Amino acid sequence: MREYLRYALTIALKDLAIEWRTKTAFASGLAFAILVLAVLFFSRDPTAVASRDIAPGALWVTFTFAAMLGLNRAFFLESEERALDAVLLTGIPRSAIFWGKFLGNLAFVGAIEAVSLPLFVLFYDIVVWPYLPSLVLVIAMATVAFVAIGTILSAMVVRTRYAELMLPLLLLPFLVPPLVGGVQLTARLLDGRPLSDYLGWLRLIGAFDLAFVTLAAVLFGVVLDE
Amino acid sequence: MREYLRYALTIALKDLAIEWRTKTAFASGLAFAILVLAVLFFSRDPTAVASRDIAPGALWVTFTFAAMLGLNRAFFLESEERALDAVLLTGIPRSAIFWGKFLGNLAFVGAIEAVSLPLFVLFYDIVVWPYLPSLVLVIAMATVAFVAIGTILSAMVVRTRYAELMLPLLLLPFLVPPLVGGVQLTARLLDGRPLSDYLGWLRLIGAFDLAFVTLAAVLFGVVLDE
Amino acid sequence: MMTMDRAERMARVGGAITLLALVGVIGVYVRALAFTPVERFQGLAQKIYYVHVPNAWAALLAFVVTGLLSILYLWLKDRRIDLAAAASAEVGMAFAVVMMTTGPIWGKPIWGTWWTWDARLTSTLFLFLLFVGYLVLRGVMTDPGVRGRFCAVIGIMALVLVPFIHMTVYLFRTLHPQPILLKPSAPSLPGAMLVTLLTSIFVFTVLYVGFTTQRYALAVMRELRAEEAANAA
Amino acid sequence: MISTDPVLRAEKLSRSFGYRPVLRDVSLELRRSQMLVLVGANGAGKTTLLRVLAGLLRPTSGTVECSVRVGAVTHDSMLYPALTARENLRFFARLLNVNDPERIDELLELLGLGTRGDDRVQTFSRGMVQRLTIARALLHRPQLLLLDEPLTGLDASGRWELVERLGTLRADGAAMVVVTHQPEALHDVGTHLGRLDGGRLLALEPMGGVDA
Amino acid sequence: MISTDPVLRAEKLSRSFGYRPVLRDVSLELRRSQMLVLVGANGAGKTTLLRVLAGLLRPTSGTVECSVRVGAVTHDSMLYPALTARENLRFFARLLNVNDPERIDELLELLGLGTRGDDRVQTFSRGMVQRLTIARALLHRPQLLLLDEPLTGLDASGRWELVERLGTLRADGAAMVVVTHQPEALHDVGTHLGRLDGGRLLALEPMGGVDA
Ligand code: HEM
Ligand SMILES: Nc1ncnc2c1ncn2[C@@H]1O[C@H](COP(=O)(O)OP(=O)(O)OP(=O)(O)O)[C@@H](O)[C@H]1O
Ligand SMILES: Nc1ncnc2c1ncn2[C@@H]1O[C@H](COP(=O)(O)OP(=O)(O)OP(=O)(O)O)[C@@H](O)[C@H]1O
Ligand SMILES: [Mg+2]
Ligand SMILES: [Mg+2]
Repeated sequence: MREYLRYALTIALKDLAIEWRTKTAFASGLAFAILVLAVLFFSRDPTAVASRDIAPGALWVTFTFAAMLGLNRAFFLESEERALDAVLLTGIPRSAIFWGKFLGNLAFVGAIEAVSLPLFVLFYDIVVWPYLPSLVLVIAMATVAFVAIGTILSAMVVRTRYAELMLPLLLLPFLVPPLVGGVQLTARLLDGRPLSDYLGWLRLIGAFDLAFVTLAAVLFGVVLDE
Repeated sequence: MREYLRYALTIALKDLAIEWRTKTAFASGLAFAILVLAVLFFSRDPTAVASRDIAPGALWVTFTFAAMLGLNRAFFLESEERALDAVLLTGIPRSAIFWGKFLGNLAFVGAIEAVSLPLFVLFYDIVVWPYLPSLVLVIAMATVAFVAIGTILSAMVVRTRYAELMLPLLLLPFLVPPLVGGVQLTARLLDGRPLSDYLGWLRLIGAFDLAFVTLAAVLFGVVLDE
Repeated sequence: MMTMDRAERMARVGGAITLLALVGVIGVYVRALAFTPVERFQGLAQKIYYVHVPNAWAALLAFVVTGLLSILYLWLKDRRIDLAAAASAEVGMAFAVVMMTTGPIWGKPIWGTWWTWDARLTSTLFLFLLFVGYLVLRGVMTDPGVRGRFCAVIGIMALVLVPFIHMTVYLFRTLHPQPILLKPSAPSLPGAMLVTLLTSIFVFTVLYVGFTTQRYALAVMRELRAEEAANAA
Repeated sequence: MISTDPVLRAEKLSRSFGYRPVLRDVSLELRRSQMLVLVGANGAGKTTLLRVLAGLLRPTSGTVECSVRVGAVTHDSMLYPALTARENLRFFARLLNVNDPERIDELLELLGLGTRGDDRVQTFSRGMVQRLTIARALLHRPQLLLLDEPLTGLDASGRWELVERLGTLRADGAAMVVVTHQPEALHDVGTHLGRLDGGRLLALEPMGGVDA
Repeated sequence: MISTDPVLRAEKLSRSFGYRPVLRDVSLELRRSQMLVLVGANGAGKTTLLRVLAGLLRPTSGTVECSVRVGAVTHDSMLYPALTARENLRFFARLLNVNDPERIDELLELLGLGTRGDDRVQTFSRGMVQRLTIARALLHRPQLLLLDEPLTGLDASGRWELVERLGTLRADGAAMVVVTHQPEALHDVGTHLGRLDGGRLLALEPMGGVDA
């Protein structure tokens, strides 16, 4: 078991090390986040809509698309020189590879979120401090599902040479539940209402996390074979 | 001169050939647009915002993301097996390579824009017919600038390994003006105000196009050296 | 796989079923247009109901079958199951397209809008898109083995996803029901209409079976021919 | 002949890509200290066979049994270009539970990369990448080596050293399948020469290397 | 010695990557029908030199003059994997203004890819890719060929045919620089043997090939 965890961690850390080296995915993710925030901010007709009303949507759309840019890369690393083959050759359990990539991506997406959240607060000047913990909780829950699915899907599309086009195509439908849930909860939070009023959404996202993290972990082995 | 055009076209067509290799690429472009639009639709707080208010933002986020995907891909094709080197070896003028990639990207982004526009009308049920021409004009203008800048910068990413971190962030300041301009104009148009009220924005984007398309074409040759 | 003549026989059977179903469809419409009372509020527009609903039903049926076959494929690893799943998905796509077009055509006169983000509509839309993705993926994968496994994974995940999307859109709506929107749900139909609807649903189910059998048989035949060709070379 | 039970056993392997059959009923057995040198025209299916034996590619039909630690070199370096040589080896060492810290430096030395261990693989020349790939394959002292054109890109001394090395490894009991277009280079170390033709493995001929 | 003015002239080329000097004052001249066979240890700078001569890499200092059509083979295939062999050649033919439509089929035949012209390059075996790369380099009948390890991945017959081919091309007046780790294979066709060491090009030795 400790072995197993060590394998997963080794893989995750390796991904982060590479990302830290090149910073490509992070930079483009961040750049894109800023673009989206700006676009959404300026796209509203100030006479019609208050910026804070579109803030939750902006936040989540930013997260989604910024993160998607990064996911493509995570498996490109493995396919570039077919390093994944060497990993498979080591004979470590395939689910360990999944958890490794999963953790790596989670850290990556988390980083992007951590950076765009302040930007978002800045742009839409809203007060988050009072309910920051709940907000973080919501974000975390939504992100987990998102990353789990993204991990298995990117492992597939990277083999198709149409990865850029295929990943959003396959991934976006799966994002609807966590995304919509995230937005709704965020909106409520910004209105200063307590999370407890929205257990429905929380439950939904929770169940979603559970279902798809398991499913992804189980199906991942199937995806690695050639 | 005819030679020159033929080179550019050959390159553009090659890119599109690879892009549309799969007959279903159009389908995926379409689905992609629907998904982005839908995600944005649901990422709003229905109690606070009417869908039409976020419509322009939705439209432009879709465009931006589509463009990003296209650009990332366009130069990955060249760098994958360093095919760009072989193109350089043919000794055709480097600006012809620029125009080729530029046209290819323009076609790709344009195609996605063309499919998302009607969907956007459908989903956010808004009436565009009256000012469709002006809208198309605005979109075209903003897209040109976007693609020109994207083309040259993505070329730099391919050739200069260590600049990877900087480039997406570099891209940013250049993209904000056309995007914000486009978004603002769209919003106004949807409010049924005539374009003529916004010559300021139009001029800005126009000037921007001129400046950066020229600049990109000129600088492109330099960028390609290693 | 299976032998060529078995595949051909299968194709013929599928063709026969399809033919039967088509006759049935004609029957249903004759009944729908001639012998079923015109709906009071919606008028003739309501006739589209007998196209829309059975198509929707057939589409959903097809997608569910694909999902189940996907599970089966990962379990038994038999290439034919993969082909069957693909066949079902393609046929379902056809029905879905009819559904997605008749729906709005119906919606415009009745709801006054082409589209509404109602729970069922939306979940259907996303399901539809997922299967676009499914078929696109099939299109771009070259190796049958990998293609089969990848598509199976998508099929299974789609199966799990749909209820979640439905719940989501439902929660989203209940927060703030649209004033103008009347959600499409079976109005308590007068007997005649109900009978017509049920028969049409039955007929379309048969049609689905016919199409899928045929499509599957054709796929098998294509594989067999290609194999012969390759072995000859 | 001390070694009795085979280290690697493949039974009636077939593999086709799309509809093109590439391998047809290939069966082979390999025991300790045996080196099968595999030749064949371009596109004969050597790489495919090796990838199937390594378990990286599913055979369309047939089975592969392998009881021991495997190390492999393929056409792709299977390394992370953005990491340094040492980082790459350390990463795989962790996954392979190779705990002896000297091992990595020892291999870098052995393959003449001692001075370049901390440069990114991205900046390596072709031959240097090939050397590192070989180092990765030897990391965990495998008992079965699957090598696809291991000599490509190596300079004269590199080739010579590698062949030497393979000889000693084999003598120490490692089994190997080596794909090459220059069997003559392996003449003294190989024990069996196999030719792949039309997807079939033709009868093995003996080679200079003594079968322990 | 008909050929008088050099086809390729390089003067005091230096190139460093970061702070690592890789080439130091390399000068060379090449005339029609001359073939310089270039050898050197892994990491000696052969590829770097070739890329500088091809104009793909800027020298840190020094100049390269080349008056004729150039064809090159490098470590990377420089092809589009998503396109078929024929599509690749057609694409480059357009850019090179090669209008003779037979040329492509002729080359595919010549390199033994006649039956595979309409398969995507991504499905090719290593040797098949190498063959296509060579076809691409010969497409426009270049008068100067820069070849980086052109024999790698080729099977015995492929190697033999290529060497033959290079011989005839040279006889017809083409000049070449060929990097290889097996100079012996080119003994009969090469005219000069150059060794790159410590970034310097050592004095050229004559080879078997007759300098027209
Ligand atoms: C706009 C696109 C539309 C789509 C994608 C769509 C999709 C569907 C789907 C998936 C079903 C479920 C069939 C089943 O549960 O077996 C359905 C049934 C139905 N739809 Fe639509 N529909 C659309 C528009 C409409 C419109 C405009 C109406 C007009 C009122 C309508 C009325 C119905 C009715 C009455 C049923 C059958 C009753 C029921 O199953 O509850 N639909 N449609
Ligand atoms: N992914 C793939 N898709 C389709 N065909 C493939 C694929 N990989 C290999 N092939 C085909 O299988 C055949 C054998 O390929 P393989 O790489 O095994 O040849 P090889 O013996 O290694 O040749 P080389 O000596 O050139 O390396 C070739 O005809 C090749 O085109
Ligand atoms: N992009 C780069 N960045 C940094 N260093 C590089 C780069 N490319 C090459 N080098 C270094 O330059 C030196 C020469 O590389 P080059 O590829 O020219 O060697 P080579 O003679 O072709 O070797 P081989 O026989 O292995 O192909 C090597 O030490 C290599 O590490
Ligand atoms: Mg091979
Ligand atoms: Mg080299």
